[in-house]
Amino acid sequence: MQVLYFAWVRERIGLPREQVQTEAATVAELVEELRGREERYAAAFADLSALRVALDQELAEFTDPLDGVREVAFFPPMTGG
Amino acid sequence: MQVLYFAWVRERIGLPREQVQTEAATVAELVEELRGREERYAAAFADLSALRVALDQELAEFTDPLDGVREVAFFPPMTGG
Amino acid sequence: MTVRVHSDAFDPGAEVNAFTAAADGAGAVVSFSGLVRDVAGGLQAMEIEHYPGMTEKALAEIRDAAVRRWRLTGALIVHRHGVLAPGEVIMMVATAARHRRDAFEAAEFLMDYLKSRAPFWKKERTDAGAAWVAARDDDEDALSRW
Amino acid sequence: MTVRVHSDAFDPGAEVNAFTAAADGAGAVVSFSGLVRDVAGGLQAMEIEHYPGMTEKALAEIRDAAVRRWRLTGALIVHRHGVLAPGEVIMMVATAARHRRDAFEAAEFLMDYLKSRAPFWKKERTDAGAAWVAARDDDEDALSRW
Repeated sequence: MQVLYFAWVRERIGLPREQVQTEAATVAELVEELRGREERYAAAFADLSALRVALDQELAEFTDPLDGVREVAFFPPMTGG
Repeated sequence: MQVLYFAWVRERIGLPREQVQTEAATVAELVEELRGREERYAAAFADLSALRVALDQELAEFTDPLDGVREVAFFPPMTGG
Repeated sequence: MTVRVHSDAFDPGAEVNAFTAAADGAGAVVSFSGLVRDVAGGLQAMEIEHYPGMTEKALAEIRDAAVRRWRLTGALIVHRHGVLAPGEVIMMVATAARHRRDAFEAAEFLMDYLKSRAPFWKKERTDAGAAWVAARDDDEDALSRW
Repeated sequence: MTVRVHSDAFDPGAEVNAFTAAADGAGAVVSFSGLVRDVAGGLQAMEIEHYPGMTEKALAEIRDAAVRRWRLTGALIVHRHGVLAPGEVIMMVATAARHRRDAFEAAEFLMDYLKSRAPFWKKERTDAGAAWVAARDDDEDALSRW
């Protein structure tokens, strides 16, 4: 699946998006996998309360399943307007 | 004092303003005097709950005194905006 | 912190832009425009009568009350009188503040007080004749919010 | 009932006028503009990042929710992304309705949801460096009104 990063999540990880092969069943499991990769991922995902997630461009929860999802995005709380 | 009429009060009385000599102590007493003049005044002042009064260009009550007042205005509830 | 009352038409968009440019340090600008609306169909014109002298005083008092109550970097009231056609802009208010809640609340406050406390009266001219617009109870009730 | 997201500057006054002209039968038009504000002094630029695709979808959902909830004759959302200078207009919303309460409430609703539910992020560039703007707790709290 495509995994996208925005704002300081993008800056910490150093990528705007990447293709990820995963068997993770939920967003939380995907986050665990990513945290295990490298220090920059661990730093980006250190505090989930400071993060939001969208599945196929809809806001979602970290407990949500990933079945059929093509695009996951991680970002801080929004500050538009 | 100057007495001013606006909107349908003006139309019923047939005048936008007039000079009135009066000894009335309150707005209510002035209204009584005006009502006694002619039918068109009685018609304009038939229902005080449908009228508002301003003394020297400030909204006031019918029970307010007229001491020192130079300009009294009668009109229906406002409909600006 | 301007108040204007006149019969000339004005351009609300140009007013909003000039107001925004002058509202130093504002992060939020709210504007409201009121239009002549043909409620029942067949409206030919809307006549707006006012009380010269008291009108300007009442609008300035309403503006001052808003400026005391909210942290504003700007406030504007423009109101026309005279004969207007359906669709024309009758009046506008604009407010500027650092934060949006102040700007929104102050604009609603200006409108609520302007509706019930500024000496304007509307008369509608239709094919069937002319009639004064009645005040709405809910306009008077709106003041209890503040 | 338009939603637009682009990096180009736009003219809020011209938008309000075009919106008003198109808002058939409206008696009330409310607009809100958000400006780049130099809170601490020394702001050089504001960078606005967004999530292309999701942004348009989120804004359309927010607009649809407002249209379902209030009787509107028009609704507009315009939001810029990219690099903006202090004082520039970041975004605007406009609402049109027969009655002013609907227009005001719908505009505040659009703003409250846009702040916390549309995928935009602001970064401030100052002499001292660059920093992401933190979300405000009271922006999230504002949603509990609706």
